[in-house]
Amino acid sequence: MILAWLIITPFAGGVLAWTLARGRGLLGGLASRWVSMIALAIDLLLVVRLWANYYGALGTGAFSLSGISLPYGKWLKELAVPWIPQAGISIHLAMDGLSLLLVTLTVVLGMVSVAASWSEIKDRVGFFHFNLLWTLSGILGVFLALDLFLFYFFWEMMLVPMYFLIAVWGHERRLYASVKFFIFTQVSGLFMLLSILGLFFVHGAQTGVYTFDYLGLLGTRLAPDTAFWLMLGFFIAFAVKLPAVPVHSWLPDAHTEAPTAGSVILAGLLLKTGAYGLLRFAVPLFPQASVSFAPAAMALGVISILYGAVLAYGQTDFKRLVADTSISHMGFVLLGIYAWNGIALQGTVMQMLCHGISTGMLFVLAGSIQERIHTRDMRRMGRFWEKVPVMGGVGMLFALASLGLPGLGNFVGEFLVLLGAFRASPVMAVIASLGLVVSTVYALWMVQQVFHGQPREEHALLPDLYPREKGIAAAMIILIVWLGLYPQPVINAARPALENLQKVRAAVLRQTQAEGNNPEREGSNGLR
Amino acid sequence: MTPLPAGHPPLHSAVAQLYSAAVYGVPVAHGLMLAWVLFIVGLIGVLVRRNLIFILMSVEIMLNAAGLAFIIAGSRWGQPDGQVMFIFILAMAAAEVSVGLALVLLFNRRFRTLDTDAANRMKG
Amino acid sequence: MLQLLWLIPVLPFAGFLILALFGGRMRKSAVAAVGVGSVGLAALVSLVVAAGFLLSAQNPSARVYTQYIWTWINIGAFKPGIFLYLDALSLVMVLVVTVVGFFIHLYSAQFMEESEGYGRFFAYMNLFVGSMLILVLSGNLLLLYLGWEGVGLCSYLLIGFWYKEPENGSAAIKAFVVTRVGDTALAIGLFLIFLNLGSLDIQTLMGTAALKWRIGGELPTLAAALILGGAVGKSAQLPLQTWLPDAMAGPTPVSALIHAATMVTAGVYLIARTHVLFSMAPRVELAVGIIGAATLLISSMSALVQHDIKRVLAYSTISQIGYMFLALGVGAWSAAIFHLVTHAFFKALLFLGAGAVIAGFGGEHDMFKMGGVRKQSPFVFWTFLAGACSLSALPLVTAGFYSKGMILFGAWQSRQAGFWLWAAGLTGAFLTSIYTFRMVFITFFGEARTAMAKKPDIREAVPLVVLAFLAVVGGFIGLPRFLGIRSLSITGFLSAVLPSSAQMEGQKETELLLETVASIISLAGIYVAYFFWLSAPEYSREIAQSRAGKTIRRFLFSGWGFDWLYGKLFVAPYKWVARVSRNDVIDVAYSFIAGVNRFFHYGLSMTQTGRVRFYAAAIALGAAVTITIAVLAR
Amino acid sequence: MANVFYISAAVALVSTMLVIVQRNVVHALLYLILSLLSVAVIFFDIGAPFVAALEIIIYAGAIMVLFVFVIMMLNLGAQSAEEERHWQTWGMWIGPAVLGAVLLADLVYMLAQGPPRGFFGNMGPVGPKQVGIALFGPYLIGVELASLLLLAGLIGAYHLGKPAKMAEAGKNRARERGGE
Repeated sequence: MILAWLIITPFAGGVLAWTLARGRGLLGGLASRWVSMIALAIDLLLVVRLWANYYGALGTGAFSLSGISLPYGKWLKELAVPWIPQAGISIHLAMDGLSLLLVTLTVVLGMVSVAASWSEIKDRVGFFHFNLLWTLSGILGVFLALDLFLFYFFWEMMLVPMYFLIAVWGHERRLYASVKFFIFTQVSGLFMLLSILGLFFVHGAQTGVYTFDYLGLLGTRLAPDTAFWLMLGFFIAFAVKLPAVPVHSWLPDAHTEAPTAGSVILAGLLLKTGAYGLLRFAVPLFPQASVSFAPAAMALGVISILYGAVLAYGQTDFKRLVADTSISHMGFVLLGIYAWNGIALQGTVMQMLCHGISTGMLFVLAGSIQERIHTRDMRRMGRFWEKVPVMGGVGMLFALASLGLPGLGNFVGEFLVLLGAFRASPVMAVIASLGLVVSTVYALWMVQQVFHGQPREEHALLPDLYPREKGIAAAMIILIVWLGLYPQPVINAARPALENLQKVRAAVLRQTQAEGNNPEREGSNGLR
Repeated sequence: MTPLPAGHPPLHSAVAQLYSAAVYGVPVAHGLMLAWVLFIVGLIGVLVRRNLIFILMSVEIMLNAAGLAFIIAGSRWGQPDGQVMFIFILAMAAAEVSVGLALVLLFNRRFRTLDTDAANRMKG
Repeated sequence: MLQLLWLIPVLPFAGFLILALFGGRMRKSAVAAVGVGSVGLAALVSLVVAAGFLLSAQNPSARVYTQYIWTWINIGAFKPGIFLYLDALSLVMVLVVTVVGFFIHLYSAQFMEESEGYGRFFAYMNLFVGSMLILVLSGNLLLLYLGWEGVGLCSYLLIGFWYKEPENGSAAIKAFVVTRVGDTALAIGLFLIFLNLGSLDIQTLMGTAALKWRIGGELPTLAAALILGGAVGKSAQLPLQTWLPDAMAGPTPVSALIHAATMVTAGVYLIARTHVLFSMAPRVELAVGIIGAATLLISSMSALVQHDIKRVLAYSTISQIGYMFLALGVGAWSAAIFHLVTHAFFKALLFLGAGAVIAGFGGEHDMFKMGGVRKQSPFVFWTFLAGACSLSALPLVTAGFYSKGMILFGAWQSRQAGFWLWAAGLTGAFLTSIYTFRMVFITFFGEARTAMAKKPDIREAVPLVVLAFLAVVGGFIGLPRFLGIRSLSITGFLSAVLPSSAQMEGQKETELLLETVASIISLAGIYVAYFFWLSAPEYSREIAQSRAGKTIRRFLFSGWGFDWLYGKLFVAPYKWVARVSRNDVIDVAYSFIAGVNRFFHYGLSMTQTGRVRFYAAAIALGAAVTITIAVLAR
Repeated sequence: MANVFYISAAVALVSTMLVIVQRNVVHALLYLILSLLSVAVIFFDIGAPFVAALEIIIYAGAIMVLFVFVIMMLNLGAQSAEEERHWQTWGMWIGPAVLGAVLLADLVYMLAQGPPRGFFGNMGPVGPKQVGIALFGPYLIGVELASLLLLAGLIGAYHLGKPAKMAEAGKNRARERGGE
């Protein structure tokens, strides 16, 4: 039940925040801010309790680290309630280490985004927090749902409030950006829906059991062609969210135009849902197809890494630059998932968390700069270090995190991904390693433009970070340094889920090998 | 050869058919032609006139022409169905005219004219 | 006493943290106390540790002390720990880093007093010392990589310390990016090594490599080449040397500490650390030697024509590291480390002396605008001269003489291309003494063109004296064997870690002969410099004015056009690509789809005139067309 | 019999054409009534006496009277005829005339291809009784629908015809609600 509360709390908090703020002016706004903060704080308490459960379970051995007998047999917490039993739909939530990590990230970044918009949002405060919390609630649902129908429900549920966040409180080109965001995610979501339905019917026709339940659908036997197309539906949806290169172009616009909280949630969490979807659904549901698709996906990842970095270097808009770096960083995630070995997968998880923190913080900084000087154009900045040394220091630190400096979390992620990818495909890993060089170029270029060099415009009012912002920054710094120097808790928590993925791959490889001996099946396998 | 409807006087021969045509009937083609031409005239009226009342009148002409076609067809077979259809058309015309004329009043009140071209606010 | 080892890197880090968090609000004296004190304490601790190390065992050279702190990452097979590894090699490095570092910190306490960002400066410097100590003390390659990137970062931060000048910023970025290219090669090398040897623990992997790989095989060659890539980047060797001259944009103590004494020699340390891999890859080892030889020639020629005193020293640094690479390439590992140590002393001294001169002339870097310092500040002159003599390997009395002699002897004895490498080294030695004394004569002799405003006080003087002393006597730890004194031998001390190659045990007569030749060459170089720049400057002017002279001069001045080449080859294309794809080329495809939609949208909405008769006409027309088609198609 | 048809047809055609060219609304209305009357004659002639009566009573009677009422309410007279003269230009006739010609050509072509065979008006009258039986037999649903339609027309006309003030007030209320 705690899982349901995790989702319901922000959901209800959002409604309450909206109701409180209606027609009550400033006071109502303050009330809705506090309500949101408290709702998320309650969630944080729940998360803390879950961590306590997790460590407790470690102690008793009920949830062991080293291995689980059945695939996904044991969850840290599970909740299954029938919803529409006629169609095989149930409210099935479950949490393992991977979800726990991402849920933690969601709640933390949620609090950060509420704090970051404390003084930024002055207009329709109640509705803003309503949307913010509903998005978070949808994201939490995505990270917890095990029923494909429910998953799709949450998947769509996080989009609409996000659309409003961009469209109502965004910057100059908000309508363009929000519509683009919505079309991309919606259309790709429809592909996934098609795939879900396809899988539902294929499985039903095969076994007579029509169910949307993930555990039921796992291991459905599919013809290679069917599997490929169904997998592609999932992959497109997740690749758009991730985003991977040919379908990334919604991201820079959406991130740039969104308000700070929106950017933080987009970069920190929404992108992670794509990666999580790949890890949880696309790959395990279609292992065979994924194995054969892996080289292409890795190539996409590599292209994303380099292309995102090149794009980032060309930008003059601070937020757009940061947004483009997200493409680059999430390219590592894609590469790691499809490199598909223990090291790369661990790197993927690390990269997801650290990217959430570092990019989230950069967006918070971008927001606070924009709040002060009302522009994001780096050509109008320069030599800010002189006036705002604390902000400069924080910006420098997170720029360094973004370029993958050892000692900060992103390095662990990137290094592990590349190390794993090197095992899978040395050529791709070497090309992807160029990402380390180009990321240096854009990160330092950004610092140079904003904090160093010539002041290109006089900004009379440029106060340094306020205590609230300093608090956010301190928390984020501690997190990123901790993850950089002692990532072991994350690695341990994610291990069971990732080990299962490896088992899936090993099974596929065994099967392929067995089929390879059978000359009749060879032709069909040879194609992909 | 379609079977003759009930109540139709028997046709003895081709000669008899010709005779009855000459004495009792009009070729269907002529009736339909009349209906068609009336319809076209109404259509031209709709397209040409800008005055809303004229347009409504032209619509009436077109409806009437359609009704005429039904009557002629019913008469061809000696069946009541054509007349039934005409009654439906009549009912529809009545409803249309009542709403249409109310709109005319409203239109005049809003735009102080009956020129339909004055009301082009729904431009896309 | 060895248990204190962890304190050595932690102390500077603690200094960094204090200064980073509270540096803005502290008084300058407090800042200096923390900044200098933390490194001073680290130096003290390292002396204590060294004493413990030397006294604790019968044969200190073979002793190894490890301190496991925590497991960094643990993913089944991949389990790099954060642990410190102290052996003779790292002890030498730790001593160099902390002691030289301490004196440079002390010097900076005065040097940087006028500059703003005093706290920031010491924070970065402490961070640097900490990272450098991690680099040299690390027991596994991943932790070494952390220190490696950390020093690169500090180099970037300190080159761009005076951030208000955009040129400093671009020099800093250039330094970071160029070294990052090498770092990336190193990272790939780490992947390769881990996946093939199953460990990043340096001692383990060297043991496994010796067992699993055969000499000259493909994998050891590749691994060594990739490590070499990293070393080349960090140590500013061909082809990644271009960043170092620009790095002189940083404050002078930074140049002394980072870009002369410690960080740039990290590549040498890395190769010496992983020497087993290099001995298994003879072709790469030869490449190391060739790179070293080529670099030392190219950069010492460039040093000949520079105006900026710091750029002379920068090119000189590149070429001296070239010597170390040369030594590594011929398997004279301990000679390389020996030269590293003496170079740290005399080059730091030279930079600090140059800094004093520059500060005296109010920030003027151009040697030709100085002159006559000998009279105005004899103290600076004598210390600088000690360094210059050491650099140009003045026979017998300087440290540089012994270390360079050892390298040349090693090269001569080498089986692979020995003679040519030796000849290159000798030519380099000749050029070295020319450009060194050119610098000395121009700066310190002649009449003063400007008056020196500022003289060093005690905080600057002490480091100068101490380093001058070390630059002179530092060589006595590696006396050539023909002198017959074997009490203090760095070769012997390092022998357990770095096996002295068999050929080093060659004939004493050859060694004596070679040393004599080298001495003559060095003296000849000094004479040439004396002739052209002091006794008969008109000749040098004439040569410089001639057409060919001008062209060659420009070519050498620009560092052999490498910057130009890389600009055309990498920077400009990259910028072009970035500019072209700025608005996201791929997005154009989507914009096209959207555009087609919009076109139809506009087309259709044009029909939305709002005129009833138009709609009626459209209906009628459609009906007419439909009917016509139906009729005709019957 | 046939003669009556042709004569009435001619009257209907001519009067209808006059309807659409008139400038004065009232004149046009009178011609329209004439056209409807002649069509009623045709109905009567070809054996549909019931609808002939309906045509006269409802069309020519009720509906046209509605028109007259509206024209009176709008007080259209000489100046509206003047307006009409402004609006009507020769050029305006071209397009619709061409369109009509095309449709006419379709008809002629179709007839030339093969005219529908058969005659009408020779079957004797189909009286109101038969019509009533058909109407309330197989077409009952249609009657119900027609009644609904008339009701809707009634309500719609009532709503639209409400005095301006009430409509305005309603709109303002709506605006307040929406703009909140």
